[in-house]
Amino acid sequence: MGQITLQGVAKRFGEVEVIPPLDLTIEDGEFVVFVGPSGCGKSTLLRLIAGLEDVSGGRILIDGKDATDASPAKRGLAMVFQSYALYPHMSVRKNIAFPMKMAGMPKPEQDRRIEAAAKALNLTSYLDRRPGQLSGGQRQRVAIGRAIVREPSAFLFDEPLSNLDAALRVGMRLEISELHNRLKTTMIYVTHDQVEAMTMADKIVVLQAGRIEQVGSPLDLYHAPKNVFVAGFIGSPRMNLFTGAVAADYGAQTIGVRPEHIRISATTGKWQGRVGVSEHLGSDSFFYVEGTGLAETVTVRSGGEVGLRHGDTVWLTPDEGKIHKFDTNGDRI
Amino acid sequence: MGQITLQGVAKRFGEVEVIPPLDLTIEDGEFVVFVGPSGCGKSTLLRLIAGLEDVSGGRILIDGKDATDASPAKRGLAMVFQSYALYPHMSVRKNIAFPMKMAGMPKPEQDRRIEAAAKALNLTSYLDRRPGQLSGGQRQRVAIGRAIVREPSAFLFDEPLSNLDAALRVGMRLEISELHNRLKTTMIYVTHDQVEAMTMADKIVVLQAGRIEQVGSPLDLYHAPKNVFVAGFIGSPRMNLFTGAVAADYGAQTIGVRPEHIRISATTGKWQGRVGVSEHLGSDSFFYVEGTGLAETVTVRSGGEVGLRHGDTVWLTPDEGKIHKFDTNGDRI
Amino acid sequence: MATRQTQGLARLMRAPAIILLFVWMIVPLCMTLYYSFLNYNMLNPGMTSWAGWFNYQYFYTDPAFLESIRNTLVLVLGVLFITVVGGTFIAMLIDKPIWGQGIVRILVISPFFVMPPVAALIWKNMIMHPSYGVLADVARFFGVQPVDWFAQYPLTSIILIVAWQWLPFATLILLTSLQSLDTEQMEAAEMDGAPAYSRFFYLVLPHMARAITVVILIQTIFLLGIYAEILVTTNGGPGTASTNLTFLIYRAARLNFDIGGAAAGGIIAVILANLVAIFLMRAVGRNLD
Amino acid sequence: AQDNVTLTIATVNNGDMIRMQGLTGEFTAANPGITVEWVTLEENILRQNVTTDIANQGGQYDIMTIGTYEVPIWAKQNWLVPLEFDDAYAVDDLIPAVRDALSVDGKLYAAPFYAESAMVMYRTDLAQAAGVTIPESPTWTDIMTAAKAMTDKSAEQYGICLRGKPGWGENMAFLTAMSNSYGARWFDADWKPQFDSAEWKATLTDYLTMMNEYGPPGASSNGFNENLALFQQGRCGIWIDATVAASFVTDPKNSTVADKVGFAQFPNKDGVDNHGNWLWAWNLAIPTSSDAQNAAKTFIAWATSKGYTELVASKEGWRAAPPGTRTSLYENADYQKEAPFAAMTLTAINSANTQKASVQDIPYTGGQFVAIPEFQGIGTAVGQQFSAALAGQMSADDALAGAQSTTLREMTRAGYIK
Amino acid sequence: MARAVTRNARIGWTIAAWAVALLIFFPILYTIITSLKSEQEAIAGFDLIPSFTLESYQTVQSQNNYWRPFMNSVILSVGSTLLALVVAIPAAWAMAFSPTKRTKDILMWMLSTKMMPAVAVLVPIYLIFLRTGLMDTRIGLTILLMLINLPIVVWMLYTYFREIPGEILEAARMDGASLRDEILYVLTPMAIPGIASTLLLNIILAWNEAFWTIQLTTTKAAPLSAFIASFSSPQGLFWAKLSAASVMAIAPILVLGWFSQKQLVRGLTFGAVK
Ligand SMILES: Nc1ncnc2c1ncn2[C@@H]1O[C@H](COP(=O)(O)OP(=O)(O)OP(=O)(O)O)[C@@H](O)[C@H]1O
Ligand SMILES: Nc1ncnc2c1ncn2[C@@H]1O[C@H](COP(=O)(O)OP(=O)(O)OP(=O)(O)O)[C@@H](O)[C@H]1O
Ligand SMILES: [Mg+2]
Ligand SMILES: [Mg+2]
Repeated sequence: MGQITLQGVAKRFGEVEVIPPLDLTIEDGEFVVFVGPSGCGKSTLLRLIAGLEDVSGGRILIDGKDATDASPAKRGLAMVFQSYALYPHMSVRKNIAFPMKMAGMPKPEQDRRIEAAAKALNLTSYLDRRPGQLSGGQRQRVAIGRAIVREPSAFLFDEPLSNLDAALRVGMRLEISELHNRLKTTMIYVTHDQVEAMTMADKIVVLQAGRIEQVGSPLDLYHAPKNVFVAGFIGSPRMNLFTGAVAADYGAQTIGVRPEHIRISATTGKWQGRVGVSEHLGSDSFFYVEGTGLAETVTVRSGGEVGLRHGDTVWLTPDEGKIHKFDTNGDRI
Repeated sequence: MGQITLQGVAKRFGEVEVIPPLDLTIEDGEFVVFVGPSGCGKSTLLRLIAGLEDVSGGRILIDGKDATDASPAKRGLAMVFQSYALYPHMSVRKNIAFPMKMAGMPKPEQDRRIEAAAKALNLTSYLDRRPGQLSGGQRQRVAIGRAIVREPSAFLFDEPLSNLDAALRVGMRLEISELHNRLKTTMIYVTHDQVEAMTMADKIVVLQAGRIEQVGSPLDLYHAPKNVFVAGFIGSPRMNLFTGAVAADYGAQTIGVRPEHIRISATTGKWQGRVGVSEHLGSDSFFYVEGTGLAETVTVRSGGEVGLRHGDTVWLTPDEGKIHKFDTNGDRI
Repeated sequence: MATRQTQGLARLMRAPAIILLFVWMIVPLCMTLYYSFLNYNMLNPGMTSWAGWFNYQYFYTDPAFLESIRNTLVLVLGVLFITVVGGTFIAMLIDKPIWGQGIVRILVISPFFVMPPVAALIWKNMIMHPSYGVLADVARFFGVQPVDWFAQYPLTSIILIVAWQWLPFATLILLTSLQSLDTEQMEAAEMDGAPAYSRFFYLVLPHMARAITVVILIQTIFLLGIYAEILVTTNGGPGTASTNLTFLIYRAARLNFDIGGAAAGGIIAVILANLVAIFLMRAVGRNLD
Repeated sequence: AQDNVTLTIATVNNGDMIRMQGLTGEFTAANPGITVEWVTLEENILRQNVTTDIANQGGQYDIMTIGTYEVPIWAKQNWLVPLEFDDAYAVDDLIPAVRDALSVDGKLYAAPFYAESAMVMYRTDLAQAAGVTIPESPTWTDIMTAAKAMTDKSAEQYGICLRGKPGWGENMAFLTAMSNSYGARWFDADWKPQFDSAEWKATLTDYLTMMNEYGPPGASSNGFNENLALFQQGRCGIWIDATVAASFVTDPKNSTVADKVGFAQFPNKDGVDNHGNWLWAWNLAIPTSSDAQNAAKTFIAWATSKGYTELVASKEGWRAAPPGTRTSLYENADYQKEAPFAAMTLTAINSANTQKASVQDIPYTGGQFVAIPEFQGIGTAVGQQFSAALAGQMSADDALAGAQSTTLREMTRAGYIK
Repeated sequence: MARAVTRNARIGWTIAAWAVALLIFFPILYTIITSLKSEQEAIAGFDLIPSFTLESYQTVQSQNNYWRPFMNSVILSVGSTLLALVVAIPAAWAMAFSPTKRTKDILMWMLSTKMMPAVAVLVPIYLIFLRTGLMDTRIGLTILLMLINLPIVVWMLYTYFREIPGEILEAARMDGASLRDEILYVLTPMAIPGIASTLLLNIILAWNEAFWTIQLTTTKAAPLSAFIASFSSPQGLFWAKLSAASVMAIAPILVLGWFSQKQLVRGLTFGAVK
């Protein structure tokens, strides 16, 4: 079980209100991702749930029981830190055993669980190494192992992949997703990487300055961002936003078109521009077009290869059905 | 000018031969990227060129002149380090001026070049800050600025973007490409990120254990990898490789198909499998299919959205024209 | 870094320090070695003669010799124990969110700046004196017979004084180490249900192991050579209760003016110190990488 | 013909020497070519430094302040320049006992700056209150009786204060003098140590009895200074120590008991005609390694002259005059009037016989010390033993046995005992 | 633990910390207080309120001029430390950036030279000083103190230098800097905090050195350790004077230490903390 409810939870550091009162319910078994720009309060929110910070107001319910004043250890949650926070002087085995040892679990049971976790996480042959002798991905797994053995009602992850290099990140992302599929335990996952958010989440919570901008499934957010902020934040490469005359054409203050919803052509189209840098990945090509009539560089994605070069004049055509319109408040029309 | 020729260059650290004798020519004005897995000798090769390590054998020619025994400063090359290696106690201005000061360049000339570089790199308003007060991307630019002012015959970059976060990385990647377009100076760029390699390079040098596996343009490598190693290394997500019966079908030891060249269908196809994790980015979807007849998980990329879920049975069909075949030595057939 | 040129330069750069120290070590050492085989009393310079091993024999058959080694060890270990335990405790206290942290730190650090003879004089006359010392006043206030520290607990008193001088050093290093402890690690342990004392023993102490090693290494080097505090306070007594090896040599050299004997003692001390050094190197080398 | 000489003078940090430092201006005014540099050090450090210097012919000092212990030893090594003064200096005015102690083979090797013996100082008021009297020439029995009567530990009133701090010039100075008065000796004619004798046992036993029962707490670390302070504070009934102390305890500026002090001769044991033979002087001497010997002699002649005494008297009164060196001072009526202890001091000094300190046969000279180079080390080691006994860390017998074996060992090593 | 500390806990910790700090500082405090008393008061029993007389300071100053030993202390401690830095910086550079298999051993050997008891080599050193005319000269003692502290200086610098990324020095080399430029313009400025604390620690150690400075000086080069030796136990009452002299001897370095506390603390890690 792992239903977590925040009721009017707020947090102030001294005078600064980092998180204004906020309500949120996380259902049992859900994979929830908190995203938002740096400093928006993601970590703080997670730490409030974990009990590592005291709330300044509001209540936190875990499985319906008030846990607002419970100590971190009592909440039955497990956390995986950004730095992994492994105990550097203990072997992997001891690291994983630590929470069980603290709980006074009998030794045979500890060993059983360690074996199980190590097997699940492919760590069996590293059990006697120190964290310092492991690679980033392996450390990550140890941290997860340490969390799993406690059989928590929910896992909390604070940017667990941000220290890994790109290739490993993809691998670990899949591992965590698989883990969730297998365990079906509630997971709350903080990141500021939208790819992670999009690929892992059942539900994404977009935060800005401590406020919740939108809550929804990844595709909801992709297809129907509630406002300009979410539109710009979700999707990679980010959505092209147009204001001024171009937007006025569509009766909006701002319009947005994702790079994958713009066709590029050397001969005809709606907006004219000139190719700046272009990137050819084989599978896709990205063109950064400086539009003569447009304020900023427009990013265009095109499948396969297109024979356009730096400096070529091109025409862009948006996919009319996929244009997002926003009003003066930035809200979706 | 900046033509660099390596003739039988080798490097041993004590007993270990890190780089077996190797020949390579980098033409003036080229943007060459060294890629390869960690520890394959990319940095070592770069440092040999820079003169920061002695060669154990062979000759290094710069613009036709033997520079094997020249000191780093004499080779006329500039290097941008992974950590940027800015002088933390000097202002940005002083950092950029340092190589000119060392060369005894007159002050007015120094100032002129600093202004020019700062303008080109958008650093004018930061000239009096210390590196510690700059963001990652700005530091990166200072490091480039310091390299530019020397008007070197070639730039050497050692994973200059690996310390930046994903978003910044894209931006800086573009800036460096633009810089190359503008200066047309030879650039040698080390990375282990294939996206960087693919998008930036005129010519990619794929290294493995100090040996050159293939040299060619990004699209050459994408379309016609010389061997299994290159095939697996270039392209993201990586190419699916099949051995056994599946490969034998095509008269090869190993066949490879890129994720974007496999069609997925809920009803019919060539190979049957079950959907494991699936990732929906909005623009694309990735499916990790555990094929019943296949050894490993097959990655499939599919444009837009496809209504498939975890556990669904699916059929995969490779694009016959885009199948790569390799013999027992792993070489392309 | 690794070009032949830089390696050559490195050798050149290292040379002055190494040569200077080598000369500084070897010249006096050889002279001392030479003297240690002479019957050489400074007050009888005309009567110098070859002594063979006599000085060594004489030194280690000195009834005070074994006790001085014991005292040396007790002194070093005692001070190390107090400074490490006390330093850990004080470091943790200063690390807490307290008011006036800066001033507290200044106060705690101060003994480190006091010259050893001055420290000894202060403690001897102002603090531990059985009639005028503050401790005596305190004892009298409670109606207890004042303790005659230097007569009753000579070695303990010296350990206290020396520990007082070195406590700031240990505190500072341990404090820096403590502050470098990753807070996420502590939080992780908290999430794992570890109570405060478990966190201390399982995380804080192991984290500080390296710093503690350094404290032990540096202090041992200095503590082996302690003599000023003894000279000022107990003069090695009563009896030989507070005579350590250095002081024993001091006695031979500066009271008896027995250069040969002091040299032999010096050589013995060097050998013992190097045994300690090798032992420390083993321990520290492991911990310092 | 003394153009621009700099004299480096090593001296001890006691009051008289510091006063001399203060008066240097008078000397340099009279001798314009001479500049004086002072090195003032605590006694033990001074001794170590000047010994090292003179033994290695370092030549850093032109004048050294040394004790009666060093003079004969160093003179025999030819390290000191023999002193010959003109008539104006009045060598014959020097007190004979002091002059003897500083002469080797009839030649004077150092000029006394001040000299002292030891005597009994006691509180007349306490003695009266306790109903005891201390005769002019007391015996140890008298002293012990009086000490017992004057002790009131509850009022922090201690019958007797004696040196207990280890050191050849600290507790051993006192104990050697006391042992002399008990008829004991350090060595027999063959240089065999005598701590196994009955006389030494009696000496130490009585010393420990007095100190443990009538003495102040912490006595094993008390030296001259500590006892002086105790006495000045009114905590001691009797104090037996150097005669110079008399001027401090009777100085109303620093002493709370200035007008209640009586004096008596150093005690003797019933039937032993020996008052301890304590004689100490701080002297100025010129090392042969000095390169300014003439100027140095000029300075010494000035500093130890009658004129200097008068100079001090004229500036700070007669009490401040350096005592114990010249007969003329004790004949001076002004001095006698201002210094009530003058007569007793002179008696004490005159009765000291440093040539034969014990009533038994001895191969050495020296009063409260043995004038051999090894004595510093041996005396200190023995002093440690006795101090440990005083601190209660070993018995008197063990201390004596330890002293005996240590001394035997050292004397054997030094080649006295074949 | 970023959770708010309750006010009560904070008060508790504050009281405890202050109590411990005052206890540790007490001997120094009491010495300062005693130095402001008259001799009579000084031994009259425990009293924290002195009569604030400067008499003892006057006596001390009139007995023994303070300024010459003070200047000598300053010159010797600063001079020896600077000299040590000049020798140690290149050595530490070499050890940190071009290490060999024996670098660790060399460092340990350097430290072990400090384990030789000074008294045992007094006579050799004394004779060397005598023969070379270095006796009682500032230059002689400066060199001696430099040698005594050199191992510590090298070690401290080595640990600081090792934390400086080698890439920066390589960058300088690429930029055309000679070795001299590299050390002068890049390494040294970057290591300033470390060098500062090395400097401080060694000034303190040199200032407090009291064996050689007393044995090898008479007047011209004698520092404050010798000054104190002339007050350690004179005749008569001397608690207040001793306190005054002690305060005069330790005050400069104490004040220096207080003001530079931050650097000292930051630097005093001997590579103990990563
Ligand atoms: N202990 C604290 N005291 C004061 N302010 C704090 C504290 N911790 C965090 N803050 C502030 O609260 C805000 C939110 O911080 P938080 O760490 O939750 O951001 P975040 O979303 O996790 O950012 P990032 O993506 O950079 O990790 C920031 O403005 C930060 O400066
Ligand atoms: N100074 C050295 N001494 C010994 N071996 C070295 C040294 N420098 C590098 N090596 C070894 O040489 C090999 C190549 O190292 P190099 O740093 O060139 O790899 P790389 O391709 O840059 O790897 P990465 O992508 O991780 O930076 C590695 O196996 C490394 O361990
Ligand atoms: Mg965060
Ligand atoms: Mg590399």
